[in-house]
Amino acid sequence: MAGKVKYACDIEKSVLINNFEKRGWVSASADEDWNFYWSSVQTTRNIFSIENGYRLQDDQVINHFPNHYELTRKDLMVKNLKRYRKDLEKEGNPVSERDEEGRYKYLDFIPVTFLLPADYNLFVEEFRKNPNSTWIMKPTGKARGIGIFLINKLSQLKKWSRDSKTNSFAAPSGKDAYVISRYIDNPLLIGGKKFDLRLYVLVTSYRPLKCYMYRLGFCRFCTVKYTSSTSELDNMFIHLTNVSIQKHGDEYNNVHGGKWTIKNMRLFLEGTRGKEVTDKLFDDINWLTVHSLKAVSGVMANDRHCFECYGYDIIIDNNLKPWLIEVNASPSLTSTTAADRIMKYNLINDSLNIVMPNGELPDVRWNKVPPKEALGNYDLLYDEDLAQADILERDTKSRLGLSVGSRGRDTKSSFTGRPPPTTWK
Amino acid sequence: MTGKPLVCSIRNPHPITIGDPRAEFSSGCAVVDVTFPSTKSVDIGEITFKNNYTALLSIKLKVREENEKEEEEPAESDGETTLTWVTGLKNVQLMPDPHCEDRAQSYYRIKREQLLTPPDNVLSVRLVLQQPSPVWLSFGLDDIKFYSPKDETSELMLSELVNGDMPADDEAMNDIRKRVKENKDIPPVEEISTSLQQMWALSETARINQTEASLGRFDVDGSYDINLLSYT
Amino acid sequence: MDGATDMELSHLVDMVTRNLKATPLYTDMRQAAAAQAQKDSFHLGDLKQSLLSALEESGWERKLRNAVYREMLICAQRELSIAPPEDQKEPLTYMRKAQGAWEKRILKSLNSMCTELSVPLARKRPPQEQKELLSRWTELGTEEPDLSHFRPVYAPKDFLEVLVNLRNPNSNWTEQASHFNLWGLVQLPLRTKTRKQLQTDFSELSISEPQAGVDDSPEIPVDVFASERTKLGRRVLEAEHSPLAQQYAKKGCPTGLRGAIWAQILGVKVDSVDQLYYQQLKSYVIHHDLLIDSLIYKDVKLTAANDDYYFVFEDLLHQILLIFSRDTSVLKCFAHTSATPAKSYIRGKLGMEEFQVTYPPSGVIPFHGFTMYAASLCFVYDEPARLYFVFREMYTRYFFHLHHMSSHPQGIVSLCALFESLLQTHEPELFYHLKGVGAQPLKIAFKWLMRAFAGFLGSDQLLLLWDRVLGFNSLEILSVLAFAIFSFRRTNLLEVSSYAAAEAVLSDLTTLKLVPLLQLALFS
Amino acid sequence: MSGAQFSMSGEEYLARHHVITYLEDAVSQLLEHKEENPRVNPAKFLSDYFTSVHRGNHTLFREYEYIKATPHNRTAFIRIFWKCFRQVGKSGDLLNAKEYQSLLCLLCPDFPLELVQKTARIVLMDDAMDCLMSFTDFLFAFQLQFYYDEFLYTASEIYTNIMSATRGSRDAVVVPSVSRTKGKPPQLSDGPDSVESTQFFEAVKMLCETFQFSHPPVDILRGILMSAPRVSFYGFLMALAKHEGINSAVGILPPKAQILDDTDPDIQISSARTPRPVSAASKPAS
Amino acid sequence: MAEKRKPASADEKMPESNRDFLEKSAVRSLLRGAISKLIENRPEDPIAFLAEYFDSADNKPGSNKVAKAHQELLLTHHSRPAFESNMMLAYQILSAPKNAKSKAGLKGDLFTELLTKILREVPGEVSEVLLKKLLCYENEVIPYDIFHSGVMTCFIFLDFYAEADGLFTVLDTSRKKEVDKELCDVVLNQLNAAMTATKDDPKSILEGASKLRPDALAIALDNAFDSVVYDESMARDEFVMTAVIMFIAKVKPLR
Repeated sequence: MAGKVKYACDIEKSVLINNFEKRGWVSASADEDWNFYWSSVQTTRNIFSIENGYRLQDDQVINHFPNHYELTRKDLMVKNLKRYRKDLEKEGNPVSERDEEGRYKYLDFIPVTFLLPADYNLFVEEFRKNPNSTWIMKPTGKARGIGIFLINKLSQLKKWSRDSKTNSFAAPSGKDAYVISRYIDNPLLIGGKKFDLRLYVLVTSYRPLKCYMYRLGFCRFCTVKYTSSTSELDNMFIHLTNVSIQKHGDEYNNVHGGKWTIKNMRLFLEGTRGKEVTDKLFDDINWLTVHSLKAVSGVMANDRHCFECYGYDIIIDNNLKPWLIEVNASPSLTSTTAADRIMKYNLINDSLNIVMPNGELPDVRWNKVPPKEALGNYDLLYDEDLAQADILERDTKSRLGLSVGSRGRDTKSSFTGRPPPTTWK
Repeated sequence: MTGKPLVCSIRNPHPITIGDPRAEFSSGCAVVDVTFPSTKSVDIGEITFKNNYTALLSIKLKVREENEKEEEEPAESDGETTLTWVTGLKNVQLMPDPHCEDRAQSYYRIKREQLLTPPDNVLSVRLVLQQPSPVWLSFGLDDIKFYSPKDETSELMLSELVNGDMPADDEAMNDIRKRVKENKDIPPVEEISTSLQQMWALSETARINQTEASLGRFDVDGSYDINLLSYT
Repeated sequence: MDGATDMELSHLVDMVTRNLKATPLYTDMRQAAAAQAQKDSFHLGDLKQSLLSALEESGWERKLRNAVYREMLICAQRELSIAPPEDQKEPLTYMRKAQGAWEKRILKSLNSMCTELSVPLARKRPPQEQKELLSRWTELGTEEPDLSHFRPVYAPKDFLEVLVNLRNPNSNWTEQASHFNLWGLVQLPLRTKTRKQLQTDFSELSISEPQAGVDDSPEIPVDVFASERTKLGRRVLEAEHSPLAQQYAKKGCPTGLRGAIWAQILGVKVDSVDQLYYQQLKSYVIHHDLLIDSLIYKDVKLTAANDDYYFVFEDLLHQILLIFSRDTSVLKCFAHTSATPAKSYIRGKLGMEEFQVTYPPSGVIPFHGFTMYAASLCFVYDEPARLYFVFREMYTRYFFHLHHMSSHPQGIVSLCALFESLLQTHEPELFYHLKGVGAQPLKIAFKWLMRAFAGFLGSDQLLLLWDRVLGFNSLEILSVLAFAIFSFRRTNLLEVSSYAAAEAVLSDLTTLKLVPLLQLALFS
Repeated sequence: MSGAQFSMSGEEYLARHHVITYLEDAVSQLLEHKEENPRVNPAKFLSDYFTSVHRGNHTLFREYEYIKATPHNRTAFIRIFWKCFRQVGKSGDLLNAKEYQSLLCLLCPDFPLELVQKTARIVLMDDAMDCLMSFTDFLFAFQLQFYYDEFLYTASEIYTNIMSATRGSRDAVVVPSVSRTKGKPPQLSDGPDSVESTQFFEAVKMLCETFQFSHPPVDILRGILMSAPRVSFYGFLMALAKHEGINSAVGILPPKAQILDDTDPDIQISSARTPRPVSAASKPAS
Repeated sequence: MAEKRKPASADEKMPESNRDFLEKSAVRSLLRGAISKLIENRPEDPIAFLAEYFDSADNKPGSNKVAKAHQELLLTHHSRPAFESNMMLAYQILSAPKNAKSKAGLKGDLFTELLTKILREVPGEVSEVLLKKLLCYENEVIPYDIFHSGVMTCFIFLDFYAEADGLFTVLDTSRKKEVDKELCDVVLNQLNAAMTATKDDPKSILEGASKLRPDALAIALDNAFDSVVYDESMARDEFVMTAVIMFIAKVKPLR
């Protein structure tokens, strides 16, 4: 058979097609024997579903893991993460250490979250502890801020459940279930505006874990001034930064689309807050990414044919602590601005270079360690093979070092906070 | 420098041409002659002028020699014989680079100390201007002024001040004093005077104590309503 | 006359002391001295001596030295002179005339804008409006008034036009050809530095010297230089000595220290009084509504708000630019340039001396792109007052020169001349080619110069550039950079055959790395 | 404000107002006070101290040395004495020296008898020392004696010198010695006990010009001494004591007439003695 | 109490404990401060002064800043050198931040309050004319030299006012509480002439002064009085007010 790579594609996005064609690949339909499939999550699920006994060949690669939702569905992510912590605690791993208030020292990187209606009572209990806190409701299944709303009174929640009953979609069939999580009400503001981070993380394997962080992430800004006053609660634009929502705000500017490069953010933070804290922030972000992946690596069906490019949504509070909000399996490839388009084109390009070395026919038995120069704008984030078993050991030691350091404002020690350099930088 | 400049007549710069004066070629050299009308010679304290594209300046002074006897009658005999030319300045650079604007129109002040010979008993001055660069259409010096070393004006000013609007002769003053004293509905003048002077002194102290500093206001008593800008 | 006489010197001293007496430093120091004198250790005998040493130890002497240094910089231009005021502002008559005419043009267009839109130049806001404005002070960017009728008073190209037409009535054309380029647009016999001179002036930039902006880049794995640099920087800051900080900046500042270093160079330390003054200016903004405000608003919208580097700072920019327009202390810098602020009279008081006012209070009428001067500073300072005072200082020291006609070596005219002479002497082929295809280099470079590259370079690179401006206390580096960019892109430029094409080649400078460019241009 | 206080040196100024005396005393008081309650607030304490000094109620129960230390203290004490024991005068009781001393000791534990006796001499013209005295007489004599103590002593010296001079040898010229020779005051011996008023006056006048302690106004002295050709020492003292001018000169007691009135002293006095605030409207000293 | 005690001057004889007590409780510096202030200001009643001084030394909360500043300014006459440093102290008192979170620095509101307080000695209608020129908006920051010139002007004004008042009494030979208008006009005109004449240069200052010398005055009066005297008269208030206006005319308005 010819050396040409045949690709199939569910999503007709120029950034994809251009990349494929640049490599001289030829289009193929989903049911032909393609080598590379950029599919929707649906398709992937079907392909791997038991009923159709379809088996992928060694020369076939697809862009999702069969049960990616373990990470990308809010409820499941929370569940997995909680379990991950428990396990670490059981094996008495120092990483799982807790502080006085019983919060995790190093693994406390997602806002307190409950599943609704399942954990309703737990939530009420938590809510009662500090009644004037704000919470955010998200449908577990959906992305891009669909069906999201804020509450700061139990009554609002009750009302909602009543309504939803009448609309008869309260059936806690996981899919329509909601998560309610503590709203980060002290977000870092730049120019008085709230924003969140969109980072791209490429995973080529879960066992052993191999993942890459994309350098060209960006901040997504609210176009409306941030105010924590509850009267503004209904104004979604203040609180939600997903571009797809922002687009509806009449403030939306299509030159920059409210997107600000990570590079700019770094420059700003270093300039106004100092280098040490900024470095620490970025270390912490890498740290939480790695552990969010480790948390699911156990349950994830580690199919050798699969890779996945996740969109990480992170909010930074004004103490420069990053909070993981959610992970998207199929980050939007629609480009809002010219710059955006270039960025996304490169994203796909660099991703392909890693999973499909030199754009040749894939062979899934390949151990997936691309040469450094092939990484493009990706940085190796973590490679379990390289970071040997003892690393966790060392790693945790250093984490402790960090904990001391960060308390003692000793900045140098924050560098020891990262897993060893073999993994990133 | 206080005081008025000395009166003198200044001729326009006269270009020095070589050969046929009608020839285009300009030697880049010109002279300005200054003469002091007063038959008696003057002492010069300083010279000020505004440069006008002159690169180099020399100054020659026509002075009367010290040994000159005064009773000798003035005018004609005063002329050529007993009078000598001395050099005050030699090729002082007014423009660092003759081809460039730099200091081409700057003001200059030349103090007597800077002159090679003390400019005393001067009858006339000759300014020799040079501009080697052909870049400029014309060159010269503008508002040239000569000042005498000290201005003698001030003293007489004071004297006339102190008894400004007083009657010249004393007895006139005296019977004024008398009349005022006798006038019963005029209280003692001295008392009034001291009191007035006190008040005047106070107002002066107040004036001196006023600051130049500004609060940064731009309005005039609370109003900053403007319709249009003024062109002047 | 060269060699400042004692007279001039004493005059300078007087001026400095007078200015200093007006500052809180004076009172504070006196108080400190008194406090010291109360100490046991003091004996009347050596009072003076021990007092001096005490003040030195307690850091006052250093504070004073910095203050004096700062005053000197400002007073330096104003040495005692017999020249009439207008000559002290600008010696060249034709330059003065040109500037005057240009200002008149600006006035005209402002006035006509007023009449067309039938809005006053300035008016007091009704109380309700004041409240409303106050309430949304921190989100001025969000409310969208209709500014479609407002247009920038002028843009760089308008100003360039005027510069291009500057002529010295006394210059002899036929002759000048032999002495001066006739290629360039600036046709004035201004003295410009040669590359040799620049090399000595900017010797710290030479390749042999390690530079922030190259040697601290993350690509270099072990950032030894960076950490060394930072250590040194910390020590400089402790020393609290402006000239030291200035020397340090010549090689660029680490991002983390830049804010502090710049503040030290500029002598800006925002104490509570400054904070109050900032509030005072704010209240002025609240009280009066100016036509200028709309222009500022428009400019922010047109530039920063549309720029993917700076849009996040939109609200901040509105605040400080409005405040800037109300700050009469800016007027000081008109004392020593050809420019004069616009004048007007309170309504109904036309022609009455005591009712004459300057407009706007700061005397500065923004042009298209003015905002960018401030925008870049937002990456260094986020506290509004601090941001403001640094901006004001930067403006009055540097940017001010970039949009007035003068023969000042830092003035925009000289900078253009420098750029052209550099390009003509060292890239004659390129210059000739571009000129041939109707793409006069200055036509493209002018907006860079006029905006000190703000909004053209990448934000980090721009800050590295301004490090040097502050460090060498000179804007000439701008001309050098402009020249550097041209020669760096020469191969592409030599291929273009139209102005548009040339502009396209030079449209995106965000990818350029500043320091290597400068080094290339100066030392290769 | 008369610029006077600026013409003298700082030390002179302080001395003139006995500032150091008070500051020193204040500190020692403070230290003493501190013994009982260590948590004392010095500033507060000092402020209170000087307020009371200013009001003149600071001498109560203080040791004699202090009471005597400054003219202000003396007047303050005289005033207290008067305020406390007016009743005695009102009731019209007559007391002898010893009894008066015991009264004084109630206010100042170590008040010396000697001074009381000197006072008695004035009232009783130097005889029948244990006679009874009216409160008023005693009060004014006491005021004179206590306030002008140093002056009276020197005056008596002068007096004796003149006496001995006129009596004995012919050296009439008398140089009053201002120096205080220790020991008892010279005994005034028998014989025609009086001197020539003019001569005595001249001497006393000279004394006043140079004297560093407070002394009665010269013209009052003149008034008294010029009234008669000759004067006896105690006659002279008696006259001084009774002289209204002296009372007002000391300026602490109300005029004799109202000395026993019941009006609260503080009102009239304080209104009379409130320190004039340095008025901004006064002329510059230039 | 009765036992005699050595005055505290004898430091060395003091038990050590006392010494340290005086040190730590800062009594020494307190006293030193007191004495130097005394020497500086030479008040007529030093005792009252000291009481006042120590009282403000232990500053209890709620003490009114303006009052304190005013006190400080009243310590000595403005013609005395000490006044300068008192002025600075006053400025610092006023500049002290109101509370923990408010900013240090003097703003228009307090400044206005102070000036009004200083001027309360003169009748309202008089003071308000001056204040119109000196007052600031409440949110304007007052730099020291504005403060200085404002305060100076007020105090000098008080003197001027008193002087003018006194002058009237001089003129009012027949204690009729009113003076011949002619006379007043002459006097005032002379004064005005002198005041308006003076510029900065020494000549004109002399010129101004000369107008007020007895002879000059005499002449003026003489001229005035041999002209016909129609008997109008001027009351105290009017006279003083006219003088005051002249003074105020020379006060620069704030910018």
